[in-house]
Amino acid sequence: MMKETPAIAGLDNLSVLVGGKAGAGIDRSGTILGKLLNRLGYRTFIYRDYPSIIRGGHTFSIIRAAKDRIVAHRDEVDIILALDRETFVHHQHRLKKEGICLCDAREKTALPDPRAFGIPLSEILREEKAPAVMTNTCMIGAFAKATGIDFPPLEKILRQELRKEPELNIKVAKRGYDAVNEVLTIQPLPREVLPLITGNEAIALGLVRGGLDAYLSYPMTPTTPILHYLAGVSREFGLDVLHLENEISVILTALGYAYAGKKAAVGTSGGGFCLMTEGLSLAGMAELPILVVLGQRTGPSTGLPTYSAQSDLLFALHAGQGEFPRFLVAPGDAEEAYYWSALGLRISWEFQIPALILSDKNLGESFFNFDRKLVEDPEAPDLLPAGENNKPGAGAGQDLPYRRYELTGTGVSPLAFPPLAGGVIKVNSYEHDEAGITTEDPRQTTVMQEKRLRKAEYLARALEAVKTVNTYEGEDHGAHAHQTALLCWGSNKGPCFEVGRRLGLKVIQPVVLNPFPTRQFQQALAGVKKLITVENNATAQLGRLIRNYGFQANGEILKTDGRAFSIEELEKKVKEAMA
Amino acid sequence: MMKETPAIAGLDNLSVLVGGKAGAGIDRSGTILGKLLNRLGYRTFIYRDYPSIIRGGHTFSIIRAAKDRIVAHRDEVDIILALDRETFVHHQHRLKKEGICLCDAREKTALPDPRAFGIPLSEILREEKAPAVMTNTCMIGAFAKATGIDFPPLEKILRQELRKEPELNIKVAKRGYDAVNEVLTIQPLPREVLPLITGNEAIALGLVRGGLDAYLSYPMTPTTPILHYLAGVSREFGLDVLHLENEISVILTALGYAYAGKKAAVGTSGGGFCLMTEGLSLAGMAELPILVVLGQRTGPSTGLPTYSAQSDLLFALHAGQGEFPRFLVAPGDAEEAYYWSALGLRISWEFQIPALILSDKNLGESFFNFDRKLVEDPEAPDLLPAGENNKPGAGAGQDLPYRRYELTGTGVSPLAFPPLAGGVIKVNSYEHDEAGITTEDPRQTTVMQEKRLRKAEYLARALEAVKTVNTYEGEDHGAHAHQTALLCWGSNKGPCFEVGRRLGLKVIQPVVLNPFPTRQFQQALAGVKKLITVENNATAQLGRLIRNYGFQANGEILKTDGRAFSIEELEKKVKEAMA
Amino acid sequence: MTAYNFETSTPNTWCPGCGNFPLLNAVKAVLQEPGEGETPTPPENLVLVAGIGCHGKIVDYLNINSFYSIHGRVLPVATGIKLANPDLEVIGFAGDGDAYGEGLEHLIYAAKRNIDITVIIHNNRVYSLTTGQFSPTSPLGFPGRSTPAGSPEPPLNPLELLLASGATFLARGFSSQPEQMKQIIREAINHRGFALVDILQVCVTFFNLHQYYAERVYTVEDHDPADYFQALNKIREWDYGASPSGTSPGGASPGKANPGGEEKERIPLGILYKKEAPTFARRLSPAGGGNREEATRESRTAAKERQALIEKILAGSK
Amino acid sequence: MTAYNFETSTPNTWCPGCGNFPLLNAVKAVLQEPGEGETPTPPENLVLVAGIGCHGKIVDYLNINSFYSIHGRVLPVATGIKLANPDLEVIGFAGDGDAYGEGLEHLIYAAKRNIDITVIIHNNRVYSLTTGQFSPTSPLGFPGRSTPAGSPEPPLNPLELLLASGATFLARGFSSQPEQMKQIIREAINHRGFALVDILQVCVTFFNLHQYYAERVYTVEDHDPADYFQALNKIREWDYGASPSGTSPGGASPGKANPGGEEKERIPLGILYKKEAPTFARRLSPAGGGNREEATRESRTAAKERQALIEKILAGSK
Ligand SMILES: Cc1ncc(C[n+]2csc(CCOP(=O)(O)OP(=O)(O)O)c2C)c(N)n1
Ligand SMILES: Cc1ncc(C[n+]2csc(CCOP(=O)(O)OP(=O)(O)O)c2C)c(N)n1
Ligand code: SF4
Ligand code: SF4
Ligand SMILES: [Mg+2]
Ligand SMILES: [Mg+2]
Repeated sequence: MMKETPAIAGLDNLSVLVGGKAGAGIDRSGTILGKLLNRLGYRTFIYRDYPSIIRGGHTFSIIRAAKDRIVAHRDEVDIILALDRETFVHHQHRLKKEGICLCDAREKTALPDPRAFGIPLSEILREEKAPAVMTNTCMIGAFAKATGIDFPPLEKILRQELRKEPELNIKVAKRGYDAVNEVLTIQPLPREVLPLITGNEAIALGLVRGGLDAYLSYPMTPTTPILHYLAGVSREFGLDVLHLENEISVILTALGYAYAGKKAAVGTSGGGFCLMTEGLSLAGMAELPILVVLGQRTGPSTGLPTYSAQSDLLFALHAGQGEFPRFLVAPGDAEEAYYWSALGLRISWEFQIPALILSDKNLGESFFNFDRKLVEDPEAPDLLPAGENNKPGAGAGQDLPYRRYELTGTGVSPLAFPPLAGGVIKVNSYEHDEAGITTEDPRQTTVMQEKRLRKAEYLARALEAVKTVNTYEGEDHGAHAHQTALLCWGSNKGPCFEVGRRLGLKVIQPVVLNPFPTRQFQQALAGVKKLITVENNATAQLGRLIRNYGFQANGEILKTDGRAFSIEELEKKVKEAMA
Repeated sequence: MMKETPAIAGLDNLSVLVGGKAGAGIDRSGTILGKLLNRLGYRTFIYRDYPSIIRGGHTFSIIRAAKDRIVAHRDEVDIILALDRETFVHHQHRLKKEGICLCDAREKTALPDPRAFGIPLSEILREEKAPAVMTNTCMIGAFAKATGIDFPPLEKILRQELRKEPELNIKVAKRGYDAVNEVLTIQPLPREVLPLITGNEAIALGLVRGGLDAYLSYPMTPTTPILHYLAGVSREFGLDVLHLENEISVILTALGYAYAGKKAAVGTSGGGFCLMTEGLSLAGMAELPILVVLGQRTGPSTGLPTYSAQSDLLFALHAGQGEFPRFLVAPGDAEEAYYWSALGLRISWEFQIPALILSDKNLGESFFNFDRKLVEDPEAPDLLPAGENNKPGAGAGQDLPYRRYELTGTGVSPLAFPPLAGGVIKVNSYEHDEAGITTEDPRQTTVMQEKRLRKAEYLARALEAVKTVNTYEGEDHGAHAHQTALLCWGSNKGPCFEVGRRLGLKVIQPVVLNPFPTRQFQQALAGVKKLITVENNATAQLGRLIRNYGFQANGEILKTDGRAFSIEELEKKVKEAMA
Repeated sequence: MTAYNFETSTPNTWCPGCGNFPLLNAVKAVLQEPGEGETPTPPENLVLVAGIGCHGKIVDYLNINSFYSIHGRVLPVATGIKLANPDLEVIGFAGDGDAYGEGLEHLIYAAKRNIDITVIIHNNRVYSLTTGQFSPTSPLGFPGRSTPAGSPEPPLNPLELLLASGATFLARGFSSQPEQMKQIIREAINHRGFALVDILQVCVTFFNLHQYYAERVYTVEDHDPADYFQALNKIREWDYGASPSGTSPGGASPGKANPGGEEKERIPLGILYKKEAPTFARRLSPAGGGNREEATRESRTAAKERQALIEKILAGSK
Repeated sequence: MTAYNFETSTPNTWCPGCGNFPLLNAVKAVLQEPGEGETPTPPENLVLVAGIGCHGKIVDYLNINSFYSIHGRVLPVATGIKLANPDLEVIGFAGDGDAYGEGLEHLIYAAKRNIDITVIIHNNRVYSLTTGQFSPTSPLGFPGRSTPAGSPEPPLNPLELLLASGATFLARGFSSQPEQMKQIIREAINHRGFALVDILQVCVTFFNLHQYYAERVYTVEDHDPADYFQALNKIREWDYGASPSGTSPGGASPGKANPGGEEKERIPLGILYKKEAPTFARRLSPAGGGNREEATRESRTAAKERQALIEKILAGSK
């Protein structure tokens, strides 16, 4: 069927695009393809692009596999698996000159491109009386053969991933497999295979690792998958996972859990976060621990619900009336998502403050390799100075009458939960005295305000012992290359690190954004003459934030169309910015 | 009854404190006393301090009258009118050595202070069979006599202010009047009497002046009085004034009004504003005009509901997911409140963006003289460049099919309202095309984002023609006094201007806070070596904001106890900061 | 005169077979063809308001004034538009998650106030656009993606709730019965006051109840919708699957939830309640005891008069 | 054993004569003296939750665990506490503005879910702490400070609304009848499931209905609270002043609203509805069909097991 083997570029870097209509199973295909390449020992990354539409509308995933760790997608692809004609038309420009596109034989005539190869997908489906959604499976079978992958490993993955009608799926896949010739050979790499998980899964597991008792949410892209995931594992982990009537209820119910001593986290996106801000301020005043996962998407308002953005940094930093300390962290990949979710929950509880995990659609819904070895122990860092009477639970069994807001050196009061025999635990949204009783006294107000803000100072100190700013200095590609640095945060870590490596630039990624790690950031800037901030927003929010601490970016690369930076796009823009 | 006339300090500056239990009519007494002094031609200011309690709890007002315009209170008072013993005990320290305190004769024995004079208030009330709340009226009568004010003008005010049982009130007042001797004489000043209104009234009237059609609110201190006030005048002005089920409904209903072409404003405070942030972002995306009055009070959370703060500046600036232009202004006195409420409404409508009036409890609930001559015409400044097809209503009667989000040079699209014969008006919270139809296209997204942000640029240009930064340079009290400047915003204008005058310092007050008036601020800074920011918050929010624009404060005077700066307190702190 | 074109060129992205299609067509038909003896509302006087969910897309498909709002907030937006301009005919489209969940309070208040608008709920009893979680009207035990072990809460009966809230028009339709939908929607729009139409809208992708409904629905007859107790009884006849041992679709194990042999429950369709009562706007007006002068409202823009009045107020504040 | 001291030393700032005093005393008495044959809940197992309003101050006056929450959000906070620790006895105190206005949706959902908590509404039918605006239960025409020409909307009947929402215990008390309040509150606390007690709490400052109520209230007798229709009829007997021409206090012109000669309406007090139904927690548990293992919940802190499970999951994600 297929003509002779085209030459495909170095297998240290393969990109496969699978595309079709929303609802046609493109997402699932992406996962299967990703796992297939991952299990061969390649480092794998999957970028997912889908509209806010259940059926129809164009959806695609780009699966990238390479010898080295990668955390970004490329525009250029080696192989397109076109489940409909639109896919080829849309993405033709991405396909390498020597690339190939697999499509249904029916479509081939409409695609007069020598790189397109027809496979009798619909014919096979008709013969097997298989439903249309199995076109995917057939296509994946063809892909495996074309790239020289054995059928048994594919069969194993299909059995794991496709619970409905596995036999028919495998049959259809095999027919696809048999319908094409091998055009290139992807050699298995004999080395450790790493887990391939989404950022959302990493956050979910990190929260569990941090001791989560309850996850509460109202569905909202891009954090809905955390809700689904934790609902699925709630029994094993003994979690309460609740989908409530709206986001106001979500955060207030979570604060009820916290009061009763159970670690709760909530997940949402912009609009839902708006509704949580009043609860956030309550958490600040009442000193109740709470962890909020804020998944950013393209705004304002409903915006582009299934696309990404980094435009809520300053909102997250200032959300809620009045002034109170908060911890704000923006992980850049799966390992960071896991680590900081676990540590974030600890910070929230040890300092009795809200912690925010600032995620985005690209972080949450892309698939990343997860390398355990890169993850520090989230229980390791000591946070509060030893000897202070402020550990959770320290209130129980004291001599004194328990005072929920006892003044201490660090500002952190002993934390106890009902029932506390002989003690009364009062939390209060009004300004209050140490016992939690309402006050309007000016002195008391000032003292309590200071107490709460003191916690931020101690948190900043504690974080000195943790790596809060990542830097990367690749091989120097020129005399002064390292004098230029890319500044990035969140999911732009991947593209920036790869482009930095290619161009020999320094890359600086503050992971913790509040309290701002001024000292570590200062150190990272050593030797840097030109700092270019790379952000998915229109106003360079991180660029603006660092000015508060006396730093200044002198270049901006901004993108507001909801899509992730591809390597090529970013590289081009960086070169322009440097010129 | 009263012994010989004590010497009272210069009548160019009289302070009277009236205090008692919450619910005892203290507030009303303050107003009557203020009006009394005001009508004598003195410039008057009333500071009000009351707890979040309906009955009981200590409440007081300080009425200050002077020859020159004043917009702040002093700690030191000349006269205390003590409606209960607590008032004297609480405020004794404020009373000048040569001051006097009027109290009930019953209390006199318990107040062994030579400055205290007993008046048979309760005896009079008993004799007249008057209710306890009329103690106030009796006391005011005594005050008038003691200060040499004639009875008829007092009677007139009492008739206007006390609708319930005016005759009995007047009788009781007269008995109080007759029970004391004149101890000093407040001479009427033969000059124009100015209106005496609260900041909230000024905002309300400014909104009406700006063309308000509807005011929607859910009660929340300190903006509730705007709701009450506008409800009272709704008929005369033809306003819809609605108190709805919660703040979410308030802002969304207001956006419904805006869509239908009616100018709506809403008022709230921190917690309610939190609930409005999602609607604010919708207004940003859908380009619907809306004016929000945000009255700040002491936070976080419920905090001190009836006390003041300036701790929501950065929250107001960044509230709502995503990025969209907004107008943010913080008036400092009644004239500014009036002018900017009217102009703010215009800006909101001409640029189709949210406008926020950042008020606070001290601005909203204090009484200020209102000097018409100080107020520019809010209809005067041209905002949008001439010749652009972007005036409200410009859409009607066009040839083209109407497109709600037509791309224009300024980013401002022609605004039309249903019914529009032959045209369809679609607004959308999703990203959309020019016609308002949902899109997820990356290019379209970028173009529309730019369109919206372009409006901010044009707004910034328009505001160049308006005075957005106030400066005051008093007489120079020393060689380099003007090299030090006080930076302030909102209700701190009053104390800073007075202290600046006393100490010969420059005072800089940016009224517009977003778009930040960089050029005017730069000009104001000319010659300034030391800039001290004066704020009612813990983190110097304006001090942080100006850093974004390359400016830097090098001193901070912060106050977080909910009370306004008094002149003495601020003067002391400024001297310390300068030392 | 050429007929007004109600279509937009926006590609429709609902799933093939989705119950939103017949609902869209019913709405279009009602707006296009006025009822007998009625004068049609001019198209420019129509305003549609939508929430966020699959249902909301309806406004992109209709060439009519619209406000594509945010999730859960159809009611306040529609209320604002109607109060601002009573000449507009305001129709809201909301999802069950949208109106019965996220923003339930507004629905109750719109009913309580008797705002003169029509709200059509695309009640597919699931969160569709967010890919299949249980909703306020999902049957107890529904295994959505957020409740894989089955939803732990019984559904609301929205019509019962709205009856208790003071709604003056309550009806139920079924997306597979277009003629009846048309008739109900037409009457809802004509009703003076708050009208809610709960459409059992089949979501073929996440909760395909087509067959289930087809076997159970019937149209009320000999029913006096003005009679509160008759209405209540009809409304309570079907409980949206609140009783796990009943015959509602338990989703998880429909067999168990609807044991063979037991009699199937019946789902009444049609106009279940209808009553005349003063609208909010009327109560605001002098005729209704309020002080909202329509005349003054018209002359709102008389800036000069306002200015004079402001000066008078200021002069009085000395 | 010395008796537990329920008092705090916080000065009480309610107005003299406020109906909150007898309500506070009733609560104190119930918590202090268990009913006949009951073992008292240990004081450390009690948790009070309050909203913002005059009512909320009650938690400052009781030396009991408390969460002084924000306006309108008593229900979710109470729900969270109860779900987190079922051993705690959770009692919410909310205002009418608070629970029937600002956060109404949560109340309906707490009823729908049958969360095992007790909520006491200080229903003074006015916003007191914000100095006298009309509330969700103010009579039509009430001249509050935001509605000087009279409120333009009829009140909700909260009990009717909650009955329609699935509440399993509904009662009404009157702040001037302390014994009955005690009895109702005691039964509400003992009820397994969601219990709401609507207390007609007299606000002497902004809406003094003492006399009005005193002339109309009566205690239900021969009433079967388990009978839905009996309950509904009792609940509908008084409409909180929804009908302007009726005999409810119209505030603006009480004379007109309550014309002499007409018979006065009657206001039933007591337990109006009571039914047993599985609680939310039970439905989450395996016994209720869910997968929430109490045993596992106890061992939640077994970090090691968790760690192992996480590793297993990761190993399976290759
Ligand atoms: C405040 C907020 N929370 C959550 C979402 C995400 N969201 C969009 S649609 C939807 C639910 C849709 O369900 P429904 O209202 O029943 O509409 P359907 O899709 O079933 O028509 C949710 C939760 C949102 N847009 N805004
Ligand atoms: C979000 C929010 N909006 C408004 C307020 C202001 N507020 C405080 S108490 C109250 C109303 C009180 O009425 P109700 O709940 O009936 O309690 P009551 O004072 O009558 O006991 C309001 C509106 C607030 N604290 N938070
Ligand atoms: S998901 Fe369901 S409601 Fe949404 S378009 Fe598809 S069938 Fe219709
Ligand atoms: S205002 Fe009313 S509710 Fe509040 S304390 Fe006074 S009497 Fe009680
Ligand atoms: Mg739905
Ligand atoms: Mg109340």
